[in-house]
Amino acid sequence: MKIGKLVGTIGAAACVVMAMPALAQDIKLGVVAGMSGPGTSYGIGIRQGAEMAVKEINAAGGIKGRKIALVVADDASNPAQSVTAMQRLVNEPVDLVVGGWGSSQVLANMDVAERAGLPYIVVGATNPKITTDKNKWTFRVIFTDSVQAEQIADAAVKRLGMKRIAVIHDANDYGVGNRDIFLASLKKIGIEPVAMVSYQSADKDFTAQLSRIREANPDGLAIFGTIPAAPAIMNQARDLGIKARFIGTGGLANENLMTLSPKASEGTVLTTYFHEDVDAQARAWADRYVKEFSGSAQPPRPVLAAWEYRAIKFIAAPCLESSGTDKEKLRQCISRWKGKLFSVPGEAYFDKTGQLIQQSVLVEVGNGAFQAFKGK
Amino acid sequence: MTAFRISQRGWIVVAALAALVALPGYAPQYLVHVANFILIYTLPVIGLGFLTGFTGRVSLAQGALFGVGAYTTALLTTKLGWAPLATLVPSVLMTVVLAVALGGAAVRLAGLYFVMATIGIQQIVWLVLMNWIELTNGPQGVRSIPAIGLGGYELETPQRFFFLALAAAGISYFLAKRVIGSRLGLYLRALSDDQLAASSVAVEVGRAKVTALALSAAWAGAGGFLYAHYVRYIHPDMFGLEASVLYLVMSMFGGYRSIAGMIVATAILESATEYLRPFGEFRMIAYGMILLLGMMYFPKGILTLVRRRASAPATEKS
Amino acid sequence: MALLSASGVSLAFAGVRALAQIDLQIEEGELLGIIGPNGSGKSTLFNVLSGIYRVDDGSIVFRGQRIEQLGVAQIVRCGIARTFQNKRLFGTMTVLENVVVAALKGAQGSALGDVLGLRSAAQARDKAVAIADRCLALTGLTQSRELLARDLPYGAQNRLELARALALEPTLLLLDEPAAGLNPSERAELRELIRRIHGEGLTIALVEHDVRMVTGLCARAIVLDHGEKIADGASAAVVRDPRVQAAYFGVVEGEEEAHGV
Amino acid sequence: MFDQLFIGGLATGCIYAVVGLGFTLVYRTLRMVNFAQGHVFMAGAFLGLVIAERVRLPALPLLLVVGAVAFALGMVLERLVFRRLYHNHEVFIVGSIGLGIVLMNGVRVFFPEPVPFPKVFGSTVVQIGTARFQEAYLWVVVSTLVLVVLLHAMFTYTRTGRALRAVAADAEIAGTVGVNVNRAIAFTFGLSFAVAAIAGVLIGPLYFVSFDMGDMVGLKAFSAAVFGGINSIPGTILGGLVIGVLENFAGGYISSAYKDLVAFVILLVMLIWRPTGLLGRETPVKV
Repeated sequence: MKIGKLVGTIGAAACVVMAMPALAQDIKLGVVAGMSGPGTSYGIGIRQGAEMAVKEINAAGGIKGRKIALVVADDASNPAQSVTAMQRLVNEPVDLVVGGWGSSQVLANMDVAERAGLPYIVVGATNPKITTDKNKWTFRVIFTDSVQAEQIADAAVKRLGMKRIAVIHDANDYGVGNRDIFLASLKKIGIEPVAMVSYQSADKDFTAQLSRIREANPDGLAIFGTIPAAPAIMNQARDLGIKARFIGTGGLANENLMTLSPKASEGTVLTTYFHEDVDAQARAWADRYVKEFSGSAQPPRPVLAAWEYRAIKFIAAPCLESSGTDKEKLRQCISRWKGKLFSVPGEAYFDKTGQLIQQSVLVEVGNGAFQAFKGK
Repeated sequence: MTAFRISQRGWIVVAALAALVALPGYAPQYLVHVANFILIYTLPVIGLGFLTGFTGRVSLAQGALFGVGAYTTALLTTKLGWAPLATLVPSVLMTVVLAVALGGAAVRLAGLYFVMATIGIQQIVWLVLMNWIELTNGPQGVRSIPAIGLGGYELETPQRFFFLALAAAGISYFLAKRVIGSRLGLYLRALSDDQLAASSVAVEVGRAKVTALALSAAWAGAGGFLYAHYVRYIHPDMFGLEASVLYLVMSMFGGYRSIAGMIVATAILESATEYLRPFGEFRMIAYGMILLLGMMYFPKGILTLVRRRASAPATEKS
Repeated sequence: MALLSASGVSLAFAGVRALAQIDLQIEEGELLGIIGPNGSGKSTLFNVLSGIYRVDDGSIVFRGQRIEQLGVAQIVRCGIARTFQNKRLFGTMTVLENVVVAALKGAQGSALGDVLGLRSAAQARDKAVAIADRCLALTGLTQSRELLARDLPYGAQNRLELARALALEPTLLLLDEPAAGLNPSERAELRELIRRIHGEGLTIALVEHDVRMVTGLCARAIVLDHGEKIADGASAAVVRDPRVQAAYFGVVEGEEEAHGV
Repeated sequence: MFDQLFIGGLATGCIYAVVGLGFTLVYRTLRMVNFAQGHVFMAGAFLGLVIAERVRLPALPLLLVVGAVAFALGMVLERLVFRRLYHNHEVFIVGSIGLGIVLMNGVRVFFPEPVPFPKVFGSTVVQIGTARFQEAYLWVVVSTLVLVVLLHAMFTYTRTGRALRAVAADAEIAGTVGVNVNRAIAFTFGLSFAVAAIAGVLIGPLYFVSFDMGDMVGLKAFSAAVFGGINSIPGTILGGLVIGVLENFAGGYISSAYKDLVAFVILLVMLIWRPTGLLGRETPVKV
């Protein structure tokens, strides 16, 4: 099996190089994400979502007969290299970019797109600073930490009845962004956190931080971090005898959470960007996606793949159809976009800062899988 | 015969320079972008050359010092509103002061202890950049650093910035040659050959080493200054141990004491990092192998192999 | 008053007595011989005089100044230069550069002055090159001026180290077994060179375990054995002192049998 | 909270100590520092994972098998790779950094994601005072003790041990009195690989194993070796334990942001104040 995996990866790497030979009149769609380095699983999920969407669009005749060609740039989940990766796409040139994972990387590469005047739809970074009134060409479909942190704070107090809430957060943008908004939301409802500690993304041992949290004996523990730190925190918290229920936001929305902490993650409530059971169309897409990509070296990552797919299929494609590849017209079309996306309750629309406003989805970890959260 | 040879070599150099200066004209923007990175990286690499090549001291803190230069100018411009060019001297000075404060005592120690100390310095600087949030915004990094303006002419695009980077690399090369040719250069080469013999011909070995450390920090700080105003967004992870390893490799690969060799090695290795990019992990494996096999078979640096000089290799005339 | 006087100089390495209560005077303009079997402390004495080792106790006064606590470079600037038993040259530098380093006498000057090419820096350099050329001429190395030190034949390397020490324009020169590894003709040549240098007024102390070399050159000699000074006087008399002969194990009467151990 | 931090710190300290031993063994014999040591620790963890998943070995045999395989790997790599790097510090350091990069990224191709390690050392939670921790912690501490005792016995009582000590004292002289220096050096590398790999297996169940777990542990173990005395085995053990415990206290009582800072500040201060470390002795420099 191992050799198969190796061949699979070489195959994947090789195809990145060939990247569907782009013919002259093809529409070039850029995808930038970390496909090596710490964010590998997120980046490959994004690439799979793009490949799936583009294959379906081209199969259905493409955009007014023009095929879409994917140009993929791996930024190795490193801010410095993400600048160079975006520069490469600008230089290609591509007509628009859909992708981007990791707030540090997107904060670094979005300036390149802004200066080059290139429409850039961000699918995998939640730091609020990405969409402000200053960015003109950068849009974001995944909702920010602020929306998720507010909703989980609200749910924790009102639906889960938590009184003594502790917070442990990664020191990176994602962790700090979520913490600040979560605390503000709690303050609005009149709740003060009983303990608050931070950690470095690469940390493996959390006894120091968790010992302080245990002192405060919380009934709820908010974890604003990503894989593999979050599941490690859950395991070690249970080892230390912390009984508090875990809550969190999008960083936990990754199947690896259950593989790395099978027992400890049970009962965790979190906001997520995508869940198969929200509506039938989401379930159908998820089945198609898993079937298509379960053979590859990476286990399928539906969460960010879903956003990349929806951003291309339901936002980028219609706009390319209506306003062609003129950058300014394309930008205006995206900014005025309004519509329905599977797994997103109600209607979504872009506000003036380029942020897609939408309802988030609450899920709960039950016997090793994400389930729609039904109350207590 | 030699007259002919020099003029022939001279011609090659002139032609190469002309092609380089005109690069932004004909080359695609992405190539100019990579060229800018190469030119910027020659500064920390040549700076490190004073330590590795000329003083026989290996340092793994050049990445952190490069970061100190970048952060000094980034914070001065974004938080205090200074004009970019006004922050060049403070960036260089801050890097030198920090390097000498943290490493001054260690540089006098035996070679191996100095390497160990530089690893400590690298990690400490990185951790402080990452955790002193009030000063450096920590993991949020510093955004929208202003571009350098020369007489109302903003160097925003890679093409425009290219000339500043080329000039900086040129000045750095010229100054480095002067330093190596100076008395200090002589003392450094002497103490790296035989420290005891050097002190027994009145060379103040300790002071010379600290001066070499200060020079390597100054070059790193200047490089950091340029980097910050080119990338215009900096993050602590850009200045981690991997960066120090990168500069060390480039400076050692260039050839034992040849500054031109270091520049060529920087060009080769930086473009290798870019063009091997689509290969993900395999790029890093290839990089590791280059490092390992290079040291196993060309300990004196690949380019000394290229040089076919008969007896005396090109030594810097005193 | 002696140019250099060491009194009660002692030094031990982890219990092993290297030097024990050595008293030594070197007169101005003298060519003093220092002999003794291997491991008798000759080189250790030089290392103490040149500041490489710190004495455990005792004092060293050079031209009225106490120097036993000073660093190597400071002692050199006071005017004491030395050569090494195993030749320590700057291998990757040219012959000229090896000697110019010494001729500069570690003058710091401002590195900045050098880099910006100020006139004062250029003058200091030219003066040093002049001194260097003179020393190279004295030691017959002028024609190999541009060669790398490591590419020189052994004999020439020997003379280069001497030239480098002379470039410091010292008032006292410590020669540590300069004749080691030389063939007879090179030995004779070296003897003449030392005689000529001494003739120009330079005070020299010569460590040598080849007794004939010492008796040929030095009026006075001292003998060291196991870190102690066992004899001090006219070199011809000292050589025949029974205790010295015992130290050399069976050095038989008469000139021709004397040989280095 | 104090005892939780102390025992946790003790366990991580043991890991730093054992990996630090790898640095000490190589340094004592060659005066060189192998910067790939942290990644050997990581490779040991994955080796243990692959074996444990395939062959369901219980704890002790797993440790012995991984140790033996790593030992052989160390001997082979010394002959093929390290032997060509002995020119000087710089060449050895950069060469070993290169080897570390190859090792790390080679493993990443097969294991791009962190992977849970089978609970080979049991998963029941033990309680001492108010401190609760997995059974595996006891295995870490006990194994470290056993390892140190075995090493000490090997060095003092066995013939190879004496040969290694002779080479460490002075390779030239050791050679002249009939010690096969090359074999002794290869043996030392084998030992340092085995020790690091065993530490990898020990820590596996406590946290996940991932291709980048070697970086920080390698640097911390390196600081422990310098702090305790890079040419002294008891010194390195002491250094590791102290750094492990101090780190946890800093993280617990001051702020977890600066947990990692402890090791590197100690490293820097020790180098300037006492480069030979707490228990290290001056390595004689021949003039």
